[in-house]
Amino acid sequence: GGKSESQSQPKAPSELIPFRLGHLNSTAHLLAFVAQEEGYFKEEGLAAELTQFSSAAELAAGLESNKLDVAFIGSVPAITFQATGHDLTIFGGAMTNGHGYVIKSELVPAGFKEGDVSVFKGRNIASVKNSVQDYELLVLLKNNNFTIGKDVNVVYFNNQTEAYNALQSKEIDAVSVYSPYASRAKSEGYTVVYYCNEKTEFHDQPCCRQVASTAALKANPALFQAAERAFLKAYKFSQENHSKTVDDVNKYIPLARDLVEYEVYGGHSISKPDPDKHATVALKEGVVNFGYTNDYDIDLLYNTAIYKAALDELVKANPNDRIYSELVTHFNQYQ
Amino acid sequence: MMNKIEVDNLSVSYNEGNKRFTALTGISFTVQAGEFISIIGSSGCGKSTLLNVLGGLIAPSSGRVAIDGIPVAGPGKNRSMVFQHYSLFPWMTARNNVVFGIKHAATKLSGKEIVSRANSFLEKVGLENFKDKFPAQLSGGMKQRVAIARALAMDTEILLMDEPFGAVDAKNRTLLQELLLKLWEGNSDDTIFPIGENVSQPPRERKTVVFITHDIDEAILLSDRIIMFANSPGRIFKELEVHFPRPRSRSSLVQTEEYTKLRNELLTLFYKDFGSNI
Amino acid sequence: MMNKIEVDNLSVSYNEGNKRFTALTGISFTVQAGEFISIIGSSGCGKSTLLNVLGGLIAPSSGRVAIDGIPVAGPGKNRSMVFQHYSLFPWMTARNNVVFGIKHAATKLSGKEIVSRANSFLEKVGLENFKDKFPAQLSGGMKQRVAIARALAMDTEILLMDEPFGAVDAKNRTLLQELLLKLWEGNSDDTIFPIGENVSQPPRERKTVVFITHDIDEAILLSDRIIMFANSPGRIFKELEVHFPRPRSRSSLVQTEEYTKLRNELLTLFYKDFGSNI
Amino acid sequence: MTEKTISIKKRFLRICHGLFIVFLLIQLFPDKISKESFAYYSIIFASLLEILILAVSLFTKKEKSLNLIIDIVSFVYVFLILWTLGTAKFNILKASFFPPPGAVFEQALRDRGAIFVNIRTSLGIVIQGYFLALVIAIPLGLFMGWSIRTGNAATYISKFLGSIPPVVYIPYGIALLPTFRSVSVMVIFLASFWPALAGTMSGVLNVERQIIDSAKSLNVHKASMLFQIILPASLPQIFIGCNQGLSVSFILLTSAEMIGARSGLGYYVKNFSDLGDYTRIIVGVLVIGIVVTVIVFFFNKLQSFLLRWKN
Amino acid sequence: MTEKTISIKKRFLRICHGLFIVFLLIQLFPDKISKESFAYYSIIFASLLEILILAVSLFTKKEKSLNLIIDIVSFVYVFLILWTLGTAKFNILKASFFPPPGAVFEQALRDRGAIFVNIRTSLGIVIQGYFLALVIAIPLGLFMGWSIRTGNAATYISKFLGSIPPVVYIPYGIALLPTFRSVSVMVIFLASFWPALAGTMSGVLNVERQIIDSAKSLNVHKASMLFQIILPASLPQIFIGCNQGLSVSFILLTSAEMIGARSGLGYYVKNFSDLGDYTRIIVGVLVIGIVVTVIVFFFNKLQSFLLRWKN
Ligand SMILES: Nc1ncnc2c1ncn2[C@@H]1O[C@H](COP(=O)(O)OP(=O)(O)OP(=O)(O)O)[C@@H](O)[C@H]1O
Ligand SMILES: Nc1ncnc2c1ncn2[C@@H]1O[C@H](COP(=O)(O)OP(=O)(O)OP(=O)(O)O)[C@@H](O)[C@H]1O
Ligand SMILES: [Mg+2]
Ligand SMILES: [Mg+2]
Repeated sequence: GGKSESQSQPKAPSELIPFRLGHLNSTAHLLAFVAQEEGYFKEEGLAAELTQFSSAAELAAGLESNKLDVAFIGSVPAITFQATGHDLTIFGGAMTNGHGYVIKSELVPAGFKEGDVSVFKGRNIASVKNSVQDYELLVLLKNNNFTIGKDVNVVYFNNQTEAYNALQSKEIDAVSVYSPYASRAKSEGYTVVYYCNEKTEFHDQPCCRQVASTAALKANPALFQAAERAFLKAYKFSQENHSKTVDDVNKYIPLARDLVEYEVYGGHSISKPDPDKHATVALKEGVVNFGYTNDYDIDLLYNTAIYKAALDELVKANPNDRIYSELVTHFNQYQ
Repeated sequence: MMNKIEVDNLSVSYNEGNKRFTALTGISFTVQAGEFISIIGSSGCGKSTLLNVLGGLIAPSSGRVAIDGIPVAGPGKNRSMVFQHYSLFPWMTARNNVVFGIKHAATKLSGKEIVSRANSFLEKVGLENFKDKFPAQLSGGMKQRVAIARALAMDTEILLMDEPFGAVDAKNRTLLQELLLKLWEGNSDDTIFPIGENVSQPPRERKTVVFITHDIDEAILLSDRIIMFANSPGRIFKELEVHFPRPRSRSSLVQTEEYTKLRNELLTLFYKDFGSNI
Repeated sequence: MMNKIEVDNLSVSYNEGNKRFTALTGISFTVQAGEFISIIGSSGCGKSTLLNVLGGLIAPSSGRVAIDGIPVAGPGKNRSMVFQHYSLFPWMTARNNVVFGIKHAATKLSGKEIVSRANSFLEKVGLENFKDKFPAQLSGGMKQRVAIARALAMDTEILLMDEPFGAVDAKNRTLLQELLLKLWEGNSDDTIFPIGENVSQPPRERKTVVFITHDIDEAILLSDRIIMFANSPGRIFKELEVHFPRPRSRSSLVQTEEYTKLRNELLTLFYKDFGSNI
Repeated sequence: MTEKTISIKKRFLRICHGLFIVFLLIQLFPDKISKESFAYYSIIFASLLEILILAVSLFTKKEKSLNLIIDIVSFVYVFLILWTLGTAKFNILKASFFPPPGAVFEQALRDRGAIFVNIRTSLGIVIQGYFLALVIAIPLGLFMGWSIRTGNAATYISKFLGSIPPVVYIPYGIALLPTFRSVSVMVIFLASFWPALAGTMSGVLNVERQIIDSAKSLNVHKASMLFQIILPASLPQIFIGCNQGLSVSFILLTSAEMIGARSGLGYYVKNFSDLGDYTRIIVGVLVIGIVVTVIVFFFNKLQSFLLRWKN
Repeated sequence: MTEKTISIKKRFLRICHGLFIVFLLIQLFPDKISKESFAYYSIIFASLLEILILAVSLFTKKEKSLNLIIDIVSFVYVFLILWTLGTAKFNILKASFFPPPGAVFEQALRDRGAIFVNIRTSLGIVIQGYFLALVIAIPLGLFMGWSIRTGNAATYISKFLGSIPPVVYIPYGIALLPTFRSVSVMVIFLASFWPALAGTMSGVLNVERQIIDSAKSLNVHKASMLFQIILPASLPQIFIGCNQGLSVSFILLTSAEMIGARSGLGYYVKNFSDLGDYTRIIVGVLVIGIVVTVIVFFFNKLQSFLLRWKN
């Protein structure tokens, strides 16, 4: 019950415990930005330091050398890193869904309905290797009985920017995007084939996960619980204060404000701290099936207890909060 | 005879950081077509500088330098040079150095003719066995001889030579002097065919030669006129005509009284300049 | 007297790609401590090669070369060299070139003493106004004089000189010859203080000099002994003692009968070798 | 070769002023793009440049420097003219990729605070990594090039190591080095170390034999040989290596500064490139280019001072 | 300096064989890591190397080549020893980042098919981009360096352009070039173009005046001056630039080959780096290193042939 007190009496800076978080330059990492900007880390007794990196490999190296406490890592890299023997544990979520696919409008037959993957037939599709959107694409193509290389070609690029630009070329017909690019693509006259949150296959599809070193999680669960509470508060804040949330995110992600807003509240993604173990395990199975990596026992590297404990404390302190109770429901349904 | 080379009130100075160093000042002289002049003067008096100006490699700071009445604006096809530093191209063999020179002097010859001309000149300077060596594989005197062969093989109207025989031993020096005189006089034997002309044509005009040397005997033996330079700053000190009839024989010349007189005059002049400057 | 330098059945050959070129073969001679020997021979006969072997820059292909009885394995503090190519360091001024040489020969002198020694030697070779110039700003003869000043200022037991006066005019040549002889004889005037010793001490031992030249008169004037080389492959052709008393006066020496005899003998020998090879 | 005072004609009658006028005339065409073209800003920029160059023309003493500046500015004008025509005026180039020059200058002006901070951060990292690299690579290169045996094997080993892409060693750097900043410095260090080492070694191997013989005959000790003979003799090649290292440093700044940094020119460029903000990408590239040009300018000054003996 | 036949002692009594034995002895220590160390594979690798070097020792004629190979192999052994000790034997280094050598060899053997395809793909791209760069950069550098005026401004402009990171121009390349492969080639082209250009220009500016004067006095026309005089005289510097370009090419291969490609060494490394598979990252780095070493070997051969006149 002491936690509700810490909420009302922020600690003096000297008593704060250092907490180092690594992120990428993506709106997907909104929870960290809001928790920092709204002072939730401080409320939980943490002196958080947010550090931006450019790849999962760097984030993982930071965790394993104990230079970071938590990193937000894309769910596919998080899984492949676990599979290759990196002792990293997933203990929470960061974002769910958020991707879509667009195609050149002249290639769409009359009467096309959003969600109809069959327009990919015979097309060259740009994608980004080792990303969730790539995985999703492969799943959909497989589910629609496409053989890659025969019915469809997938062409890979370094990153989203390059993949999107490939649409300028004659060689590429369609491309994966994340949400601000989807609206941009629409405004530039492309057609959206699907958003992943509209596909049943990708319900709760994890996009980024909260990851920490297994040893650190075991050694100091209280620290991570405190951080998780801050993320949960940030989630609540983001659900209730759209405008301020966009401001907070915009401080870290210097995109045009309307794009940030679309990205965060466009309805195609949600930044939720829930570990979503079901969906993540399903993702792992898929990733292994597609030959990204070897199989491994993900249970050993999955911790839902911290999230549960943090959520429980918050619910105890705010028993009537609608958002927290919804999270409890979701958690109970999907773990 | 016409003035082949005209130098009028020439001064040359070098930039040295922010200062300027005057190497030559108030130089005026002319050289007739077909004339052989020697320049002597103590070390550092600007002889090489003058030759570089005539060759078009250094622009005069003031004054006028003209060849065939046309001001010198750069190197020209009518001139060839032998540098004091031998300046061969180190990546070309001895033969290719000579071939390269001939090629750029006379594009009329076929490739084969150029090579055989190069071979013949290398033989004339005593390098028949060293044609395929790179400069780094040659001795000092050999390098100098390749440079001489190159300049001579180019068969230009004007020859500018800076101490060409300085690194060569006495014997080779005699040979080279004779070779130079023969070519200067336009005497071609069967192997030295003139560029772009038939061997059957009448003997050609004499070349004009500007020859720098430290050897007074060499200067007397070879030249029609000797120009003496003085030092600090470089300037003309004296001009002397050499009137001995040609062809000159070294051994008989040395025994004449006039020779001794001229030689002594030169030596005296030389040491006078000397005294005034050291 | 002891053998300062011993050369015994020396051969040197150079790699040329896959072939080998024999530059020297079967060379044997000794040089006494304090002796001044000259080497003459036609261009390309291996004189510079021999000097490089004595200097420790080229290893013999076979045979033995020893200095003070110890086989030569590399350059040594007891030797200094003047190269045929002048080989100054282009990034050092004339003075610094000399200073650098002295510094590495004699670490006992203070920095100030080294500089004043360098200045004094540059003055002796007539370059008092050119001490601060870089080699690229000097004339050919001036560069050579800096190299001579450097070698002489180093005051080593052995001097190895390859045509040191080749690029210098007659006057400067005379001056330099005299300077060389004075230093060789250990006569020090007030400005040339010997390294590491007091000026008040008795005159020191003579240096040992190996001197390459193309000038027969110079060889006779300077040396105790003249070694003549022959060509293809380089080998010793003749050794001649020069017995004129020292100090020798150029002008009086030239008038003696023995001088003319020796000179003619040398010339004849020279041209004989010549005839056999060209 | 003679240095005369520069004639009025040579001072002011230059093609670059014509280009400036062409640039101004171009602005009279109507804009063809939908977005604001901020032509105003690009006119101000060009005018400032023109004033600058007129001032330089008036006061400079050396014709060579004047030529250099005029050449560079002419290049800039040509570039500006083509850029303006291609974007704002004829809209040949896709607007989202190719913002008009005015928009870039406007953005640069708006971000100027951040840009100055970025320059400072980047210079801090580059100077540290770069000079550390030079201080180690040059003596090591001299030493290795001189001990020819190691030198020869070292060529291969250094090429091997010098071809490893930073994506590989950055994670190791993060794991092993104490701070994230030190990883950035390490990337710059490695970027400049191998070129500097290779240039130095190659310089040493190409020193003329006559120079080395001359030094050997003076019986110089090893340190003297390396630093007083080999170093100056191979300076031109060392400079090539160092210059090359500088370029690679700035190329890898985008990798170096994405490690735990929130500022720096590389961060600016990479970050906005990930976000697809092409106006700012171009701002970043221009700033990097200007910084590099300024550094190269001082480098060239240093080089011509150190090589003044070359004529 | 004389070439004698190599003595038996010099042929076979070498420190590198001692290192090989040390390496074998080390294998006797028990493994300290939990995962399979595949020591077997690293013993096989080292033994093959040892057999190779014994064969070379037996048959080689030139002492210099023998020394070179022995030096390199010694370096490899030392590296293998330290690596084995640090990983399998003492487990000082984090296992997920530092796989034991055996695991790497085992992985390399398993991926050998893919690796050969990768080498072929990469070489295709590199050769195309690299040679295109050299063919343009060297003549252009000769020309610009020689026309000193442009040369001087060009130094700055080329440094400016040469410091632009590939993240910036790749998107433009993708948008503007016809095929994705051509974008990869463009990256390699740009990676090698600027170093080669800078090396060439610097070489030209440093050609000795005596050589140029000598050529001028022969009245050579421009083409002859550039290609028969300036080119050979500045070859050492051109080689530095080309070598440097080669390194940068391989560094940027990880960016170049992520453009629409499915194979290539850069793709292999970047892909497995994204997946955190350090064993394969190291395999990739070793393969890249070996490819670079082989190329550099032929480069050196070419260089010493072209510079044979230098003694
Ligand atoms: N590039 C240069 N920069 C500055 N000064 C120079 C340069 N070249 C020559 N000098 C100076 O100009 C003067 C004349 O030099 P030059 O080479 O013409 O002499 P020289 O008569 O040929 O002498 P030598 O007989 O020794 O070759 C010398 O004092 C020399 O120092
Ligand atoms: N590095 C080398 N490689 C191959 N051959 C060489 C090399 N250096 C010299 N030679 C050859 O060795 C012979 C002797 O050369 P050296 O330089 O010793 O002659 P030299 O007597 O000094 O001649 P000069 O009076 O012309 O200087 C020459 O035939 C020359 O071609
Ligand atoms: Mg001269
Ligand atoms: Mg010689």
